Amino acid sequence: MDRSARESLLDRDPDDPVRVLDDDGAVVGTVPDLSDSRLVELYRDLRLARRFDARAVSLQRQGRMGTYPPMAGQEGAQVGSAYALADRDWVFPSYREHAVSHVHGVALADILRYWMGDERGSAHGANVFPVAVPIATQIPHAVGFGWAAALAGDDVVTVAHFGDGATSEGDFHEALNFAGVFDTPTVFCCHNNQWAISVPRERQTASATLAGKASAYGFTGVQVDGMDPLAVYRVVAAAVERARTADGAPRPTLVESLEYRFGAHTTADDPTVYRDEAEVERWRERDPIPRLEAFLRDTGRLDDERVAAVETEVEATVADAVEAAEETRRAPPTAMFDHVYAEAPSELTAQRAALAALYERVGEEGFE
Amino acid sequence: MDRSARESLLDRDPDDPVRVLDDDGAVVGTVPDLSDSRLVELYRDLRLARRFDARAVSLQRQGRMGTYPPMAGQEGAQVGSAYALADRDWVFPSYREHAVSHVHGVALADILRYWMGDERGSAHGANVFPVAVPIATQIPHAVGFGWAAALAGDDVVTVAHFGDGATSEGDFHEALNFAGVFDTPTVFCCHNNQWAISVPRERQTASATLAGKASAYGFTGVQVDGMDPLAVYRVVAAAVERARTADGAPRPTLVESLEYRFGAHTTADDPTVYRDEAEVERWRERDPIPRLEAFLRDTGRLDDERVAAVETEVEATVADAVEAAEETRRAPPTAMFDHVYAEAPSELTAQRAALAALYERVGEEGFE
Amino acid sequence: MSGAAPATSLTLVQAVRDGLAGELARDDDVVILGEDVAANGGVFRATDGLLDEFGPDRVVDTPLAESGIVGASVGMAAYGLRPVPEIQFSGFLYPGFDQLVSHAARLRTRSRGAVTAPVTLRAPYGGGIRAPEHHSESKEAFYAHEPGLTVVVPSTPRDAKGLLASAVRSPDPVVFLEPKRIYRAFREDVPDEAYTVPIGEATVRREGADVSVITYGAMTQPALDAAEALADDGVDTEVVDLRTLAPLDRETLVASFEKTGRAVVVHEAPRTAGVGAEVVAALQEAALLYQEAPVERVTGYDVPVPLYALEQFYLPNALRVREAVERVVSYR
Amino acid sequence: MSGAAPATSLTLVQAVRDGLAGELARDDDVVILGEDVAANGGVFRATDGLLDEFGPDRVVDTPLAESGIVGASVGMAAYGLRPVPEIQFSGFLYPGFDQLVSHAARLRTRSRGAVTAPVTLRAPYGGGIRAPEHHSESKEAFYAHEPGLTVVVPSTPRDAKGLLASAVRSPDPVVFLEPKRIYRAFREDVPDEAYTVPIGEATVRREGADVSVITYGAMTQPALDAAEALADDGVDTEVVDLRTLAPLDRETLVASFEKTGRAVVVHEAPRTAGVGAEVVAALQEAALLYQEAPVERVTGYDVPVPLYALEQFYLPNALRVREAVERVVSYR
Ligand SMILES: Cc1ncc(C[n+]2csc(CCOP(=O)(O)OP(=O)(O)O)c2C)c(N)n1
Ligand SMILES: Cc1ncc(C[n+]2csc(CCOP(=O)(O)OP(=O)(O)O)c2C)c(N)n1
Ligand SMILES: [Mg+2]
Ligand SMILES: [Mg+2]
Repeated sequence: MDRSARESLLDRDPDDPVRVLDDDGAVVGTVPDLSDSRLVELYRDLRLARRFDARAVSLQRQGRMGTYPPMAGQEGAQVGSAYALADRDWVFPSYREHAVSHVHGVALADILRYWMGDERGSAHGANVFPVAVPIATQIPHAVGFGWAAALAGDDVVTVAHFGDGATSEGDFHEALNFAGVFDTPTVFCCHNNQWAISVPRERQTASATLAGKASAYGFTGVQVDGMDPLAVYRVVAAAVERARTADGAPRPTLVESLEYRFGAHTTADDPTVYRDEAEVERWRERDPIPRLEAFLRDTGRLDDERVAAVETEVEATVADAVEAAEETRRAPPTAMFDHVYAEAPSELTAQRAALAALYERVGEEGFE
Repeated sequence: MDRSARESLLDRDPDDPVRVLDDDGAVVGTVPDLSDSRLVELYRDLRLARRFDARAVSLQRQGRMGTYPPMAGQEGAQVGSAYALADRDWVFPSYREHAVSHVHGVALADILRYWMGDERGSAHGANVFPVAVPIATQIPHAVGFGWAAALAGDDVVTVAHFGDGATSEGDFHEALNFAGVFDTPTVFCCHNNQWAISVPRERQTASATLAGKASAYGFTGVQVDGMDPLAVYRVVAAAVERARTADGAPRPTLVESLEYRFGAHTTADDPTVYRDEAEVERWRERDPIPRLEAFLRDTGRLDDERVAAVETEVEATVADAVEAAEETRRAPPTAMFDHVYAEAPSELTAQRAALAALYERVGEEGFE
Repeated sequence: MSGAAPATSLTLVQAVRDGLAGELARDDDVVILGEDVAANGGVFRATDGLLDEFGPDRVVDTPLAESGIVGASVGMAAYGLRPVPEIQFSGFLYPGFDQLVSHAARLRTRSRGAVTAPVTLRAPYGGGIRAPEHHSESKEAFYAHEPGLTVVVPSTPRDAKGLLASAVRSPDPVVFLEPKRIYRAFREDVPDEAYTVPIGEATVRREGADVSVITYGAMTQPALDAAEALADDGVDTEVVDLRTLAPLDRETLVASFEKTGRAVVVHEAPRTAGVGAEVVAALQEAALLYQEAPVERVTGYDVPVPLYALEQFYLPNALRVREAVERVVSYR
Repeated sequence: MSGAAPATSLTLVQAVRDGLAGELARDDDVVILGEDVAANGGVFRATDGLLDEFGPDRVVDTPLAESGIVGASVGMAAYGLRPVPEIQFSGFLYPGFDQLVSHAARLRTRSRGAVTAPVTLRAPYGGGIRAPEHHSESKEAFYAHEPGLTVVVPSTPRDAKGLLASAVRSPDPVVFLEPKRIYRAFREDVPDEAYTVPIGEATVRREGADVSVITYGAMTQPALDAAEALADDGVDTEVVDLRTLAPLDRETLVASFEKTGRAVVVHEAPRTAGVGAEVVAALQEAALLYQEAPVERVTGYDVPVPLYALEQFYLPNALRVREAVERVVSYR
């Protein structure tokens, strides 16, 4: 994208969201320059994310997995933003960005392992930081990591993902301020899904928009229709480009992606307590999947046959991931002593030995 | 002030500072509606603050007081803002707002006591919160306190004072965000004295102004010439009025007061290491005291005789305060056990008794 | 609390809710604030229905900002309210740690009593519910080490309600840690009317002559289970529930130790520099002459609480308590 | 460190500066960041001249935001740098506490070693310089209680430089607390070239047969002074300087206690749940059979450090150590 196109895309009023498709999938903006096959892959990844999510919720319901935060409704923003990255870029997710992580290289089985209570799910080797559960705390990591890359002269952009609620935390503020002062190559991707558990966006902050908060840090904030994967792709791609040192004057960008979570905050949450079914229905009409599907069908990139093939592929991929995750042998109890320090101090070695001996002696039953 | 006057004063571009006097004391804005005697008192308080400050620095140099943070250069903003308050309002100072505190009711001797290492200096009984040393931490207190007053239906405005550096802290962000969401009756008075110890304003944040940060919280931010006590008075008075519940729709305001500290950050600091003498000289030309004095003389409110009387009065007031502070008998060592809890737990009583017995036995010398 | 007083069988979290409702009704100055406490009634339902009952000025959903919550609470308390902020999980208290230790804990001493911060900071804490990372911490030692703070951990529904009432009425800031593992583990008859259980007093949950098990919170039940099992083997175990960690009721635990001469301290927090270390130090300071065996500590290990697949191996259980007691009583 | 190696007589803070310069020169990945560390050279001059020597990419003034400093350092370290953030005073670390305990301490375990945070967090700490409120805290127990953190407190210039080098090179996050009271209290010959003093090893500063005084940091000197005075009275005092608080060198302190059977632990932090409690617990766990008297703790009181007019009465001194030792050695 040339400089002026990027500027017109990013440097607009913070309350003028970028769109490419309307709610029915008709083109209302510039379609990004992605090949046909890439566009169909994007569609496939949306379907994969949706299927994965449903399966994860059902695993939790069946007691085969712990608490899980679903992403249904938000796949468009997740997949669209991930498509905008180079492999060498790094993603700093919250707990909900399963699809971002997967597209950026984390195996679905590893994502499941993590939510099955196994730290090894975070040893995935992809350029994705381990999930941060404490809200907003990953944002300074993204800034520091990108800053370090820039100091080293490496061409690495970092993308921090977080929610609307996260903008209220001090860490959001401190991190964006650092990014502005040090011009770190960072994109701040705020998934404004309208709710922070039960607190609606309007009660989270009196700011007119979240995008507008960027001006407090001296850089650009832009809104995008987060239910429109092509729009998110375009905006994040432009922001990534602006963050790249290659461009001469790297600058961070805050992207406010307007989204909605269709489901519960987590499997432990009951959203009917605090929000209206009618609101959910309104947002469901903007579901990114049928929208992109309509566009792809209308433009001849997708037909019933390909959709069916995608469905089959997605089903198999998810089934394989669940199987792989469930086949993983539980780590031995003493694994909790690994990796606390690079080398275990003697006290820890002694504690480990005590647990090992006890487990040896009493087995699983001793710990029920 | 009527609503529209207040709006024109507060709701302007955040980089268009309000001024009343120019650098030479000539009127360039609306002179606030203060009686002649009140204006002269204001002048007196500026002089008092300046004198107090010099004396405090010299006490520190002589080893009669600990580390002290001087305010020279910033008296205009301090005294001007304090004049805008009703007695029932509450001030939440940082460590530098000696003049705000004094004008709002804290005896100078108590201020000295505090900096002489005696907690009793903070038991002053005025509507001034005890000094907060950790940066920005007093801002949420001001918000919570004002919020509580509003919940109780009491007409109390809270004013938080802090520096330019403080705007980088998470507490600044969280507090202003709360104020915006809950419409607390709070005025945020940011003393942008251009430096946070050795870090200049431009390296503190890439934000164009500090005032502009208010938009991230959904309320107004305004710049004022902080070396112009009349301008600060006007702006803070307008902000206080807007914060008063009496007005129907109370709203917080962020005031960025453009100032300069003439001296060191504290008596432990050497500013020549990090800043130019030329810069100091430029700002000295905007010294609030000669500026206000010129205005008062030009408008016939002040003459040599009154100035001399003010000098004498100020000298005596400061001397009395120093004497009173130095005459204070040191608290007994066991005073450290008072007020940790409302009622001392038995362990603390035992520790207290041990110290008392030791002190009784070995006296001061035992503790050298 | 006479036997005839009307009572309802409640879980611990219901007792907390009941206690909060009682304090809100008793004193108009009591205000609840936090993330998801109002419309949602709290993620554990500890504030369920309170918004409807007391309105949006008394039960307030805040933005997602712990330092803001604690800091605003300090300001509210200084004005004269009795704020009862909830931190959703104790593992998320740290962004508000500065406001807690630098201000809530210090305002009284800083101002020589002129300005105070009677805040009751509630947080579910501890492990055992198969929750995600940062949802299972036990860092009560941080708070117990900070002068000016009171730290309370209830272990039964009845205590939860009564201790919470004491906390809300306390002139000092209280960190009130609720062991979420036993939020719904069992029920107890809890008096309907308001009552207080005094802060600063440990209680003997089970009397015994041979050995003292000193514990609190969710570990009380495994300690009692171990004591039952030990009784079958002829070991008569006393179980002391601290209830308040700061100020610590040294008298009660020393008295128990003077009787038994042997002790095991149990907590799920990491061992090193935990509250158990203080208990051991207190016992040997006051009662070395009674001591017949090293005091053992049965605790969480010095590792971050593992994700839930291994959590059961991290948490102390009745078996570990029992084996420690056996070692301690057989020590010669 | 042969006797012939060139050395310079330095204060502790100069040794810190020297150590930082050495590490910056040795490894391009070392980066210093913090408030006033660059242009100003640090409020205690611990980074004096480093900006000029190593440039603005290696020595960085940050905005005034501790969570930002610690959090960005975690990110930098994960990328592969060796950040050495300075927190201006340890009492201002708390806004960054969450990033320290929830991330720096946990990243390794969370990712099974895939992503780590070798951050060396330096902070001047402790009292004794007549500073304002919040400038005199000793809360090392907070950090010692957090699994994954290493906590170091030097007590001499030579150790300061060598321990700092070890910290910077450590693959784990280190909280490096510098006792500011002795920043300039005395000088010592410090080797000019780089060297390391191992983390995790206590040292015996003075050998003695009758009683062990176990301490660290600024309290080492009063402990040694007390030992000298006690020697005149025929009490032969051993002084153990822990140097590293986590992981604790239990072996060395237990060995000393097994020799003497009597001990006094000294620190200026508040007593309750301080590091001293852990030391007492460790001693009686490992060596109860050697114990001839209760271990005494000479510590700061359980109160916030008073403003400086009373600070001298708060801080342990040689007299208090000496009297405690006398009680302990005369205990029968
Ligand atoms: C520091 C911290 N405080 C509280 C929580 C509990 N919590 C988990 S998710 C959540 C809401 C987050 O809302 P938002 O940032 O909008 O993200 P979303 O869940 O909507 O994706 C809260 C309060 C937490 N994880 N971390
Ligand atoms: C949380 C915290 N971090 C660091 C410090 C040390 N410190 C004291 S004053 C200061 C600079 C403050 O600058 P600013 O906010 O501009 O106020 P000013 O001193 O200029 O009035 C710093 C870093 C502190 N007091 N509190
Ligand atoms: Mg959200
Ligand atoms: Mg400043």
